[in-house]
Amino acid sequence: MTSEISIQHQDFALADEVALLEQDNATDGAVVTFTGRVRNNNNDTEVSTLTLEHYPGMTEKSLAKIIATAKERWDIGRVKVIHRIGALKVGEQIVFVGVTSKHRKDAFAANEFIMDYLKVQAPFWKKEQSDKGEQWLDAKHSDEAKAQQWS
Amino acid sequence: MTSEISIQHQDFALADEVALLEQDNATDGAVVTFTGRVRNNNNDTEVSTLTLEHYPGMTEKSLAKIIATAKERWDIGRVKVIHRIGALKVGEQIVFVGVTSKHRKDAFAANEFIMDYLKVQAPFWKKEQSDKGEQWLDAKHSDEAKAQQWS
Amino acid sequence: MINVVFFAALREQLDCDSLTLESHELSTVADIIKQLSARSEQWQQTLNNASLLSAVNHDMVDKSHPVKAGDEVAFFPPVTGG
Amino acid sequence: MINVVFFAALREQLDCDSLTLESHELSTVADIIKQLSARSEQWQQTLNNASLLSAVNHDMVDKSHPVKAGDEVAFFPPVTGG
Repeated sequence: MTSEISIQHQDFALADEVALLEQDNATDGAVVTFTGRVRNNNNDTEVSTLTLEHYPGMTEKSLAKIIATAKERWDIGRVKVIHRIGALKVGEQIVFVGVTSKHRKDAFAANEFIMDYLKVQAPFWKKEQSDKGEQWLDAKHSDEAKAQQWS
Repeated sequence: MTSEISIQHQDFALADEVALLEQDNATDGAVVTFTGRVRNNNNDTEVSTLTLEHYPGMTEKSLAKIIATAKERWDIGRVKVIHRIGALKVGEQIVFVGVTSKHRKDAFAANEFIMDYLKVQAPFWKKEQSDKGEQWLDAKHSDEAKAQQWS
Repeated sequence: MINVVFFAALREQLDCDSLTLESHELSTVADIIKQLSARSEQWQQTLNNASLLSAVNHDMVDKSHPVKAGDEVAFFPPVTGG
Repeated sequence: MINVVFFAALREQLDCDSLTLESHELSTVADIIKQLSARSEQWQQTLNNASLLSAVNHDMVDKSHPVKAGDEVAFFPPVTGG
């Protein structure tokens, strides 16, 4: 079995990831995916590049815990989380979450739960290069509030 | 611009659909997809084939209304709904919903809303060919209840 | 004239895809059901199923919905797509 | 020995990726913050930011969490991935 978690510099292909989730998996009729990409602006700043730093070891551990919690809460089948690191340009893919389930409700809920917790617990940091120079992004209070809605 | 709704016999490619949703769209950082496939069993029945019938004209109109409602309720960008008709084997794709947004919460909610309403309002019917013969599937009360949660 | 169409299990039970009715004397969907129910025990039973759904000109409607010449009226069981 | 690591804006502000501390006299994460804060005004300010997060052996913990020889203790700002 391929790993559920991948932290990588290289890009990924949505079709390949979904094919792996569906391979030899005729029981799960529902597949929900989330893909996050670099937007061209953030609070009226024209973004050119994002640089993603992470904490090797803790990243994998925190994502594994989030996935394990999702599997306890919902009846889901396979899960894949990919997060890219390094320098990423506008339009490039940053993150992928894929979840399969017999029930679409569980696939939607587990996928959103994993994204919400990834946002506030997984040790990644974004530095933005824009027309206003270079700066570390601030965490959003709305992300913290959104994650707390699951508890 | 390509149509937001496609009712078709032929299969679709997830990657192509997502590429169209993302093309020239650097403002929407979030993409959520739902893919529904033919499962190999349903209430302990071994399914071999599903045959999908629909009501041409009404199908497109009902889906257009559902998409319009989703666009009123959430801040979303592009939407694509594909539903296949005809005979489909186990593992084959039946339905695709793709939604882009600036905000992942809106993309998740709108996508699930569209699927929930498609399930109870769009005129499609499934006939199942299984080891127990051929029969039209019954609608699920749980689907009706799930759709009503949005109102 | 009113065009009436049937789908899925209903179409099979009635062994009928579509039919045409004179529109005078028919002012609601319920009137159509009443007229067609007189055809036989099978039609009576199928069209008076509590879960029967109806649409006029591609919009889902209640049985009290008005109908007029040129309308397309559809009858079908609860939908099961997706 | 306790290995201490810093990430993102914290690493840049302190101009330090990692350092090693003798573990005796250090029983909690707060003790480490206190000892390092004595280094300079910059360290004092950075490590006493209300939003500072800490982890011990890759688990997010409160400042009262115990530390012992062999632990890896990390300090970093609120995370911004995804």
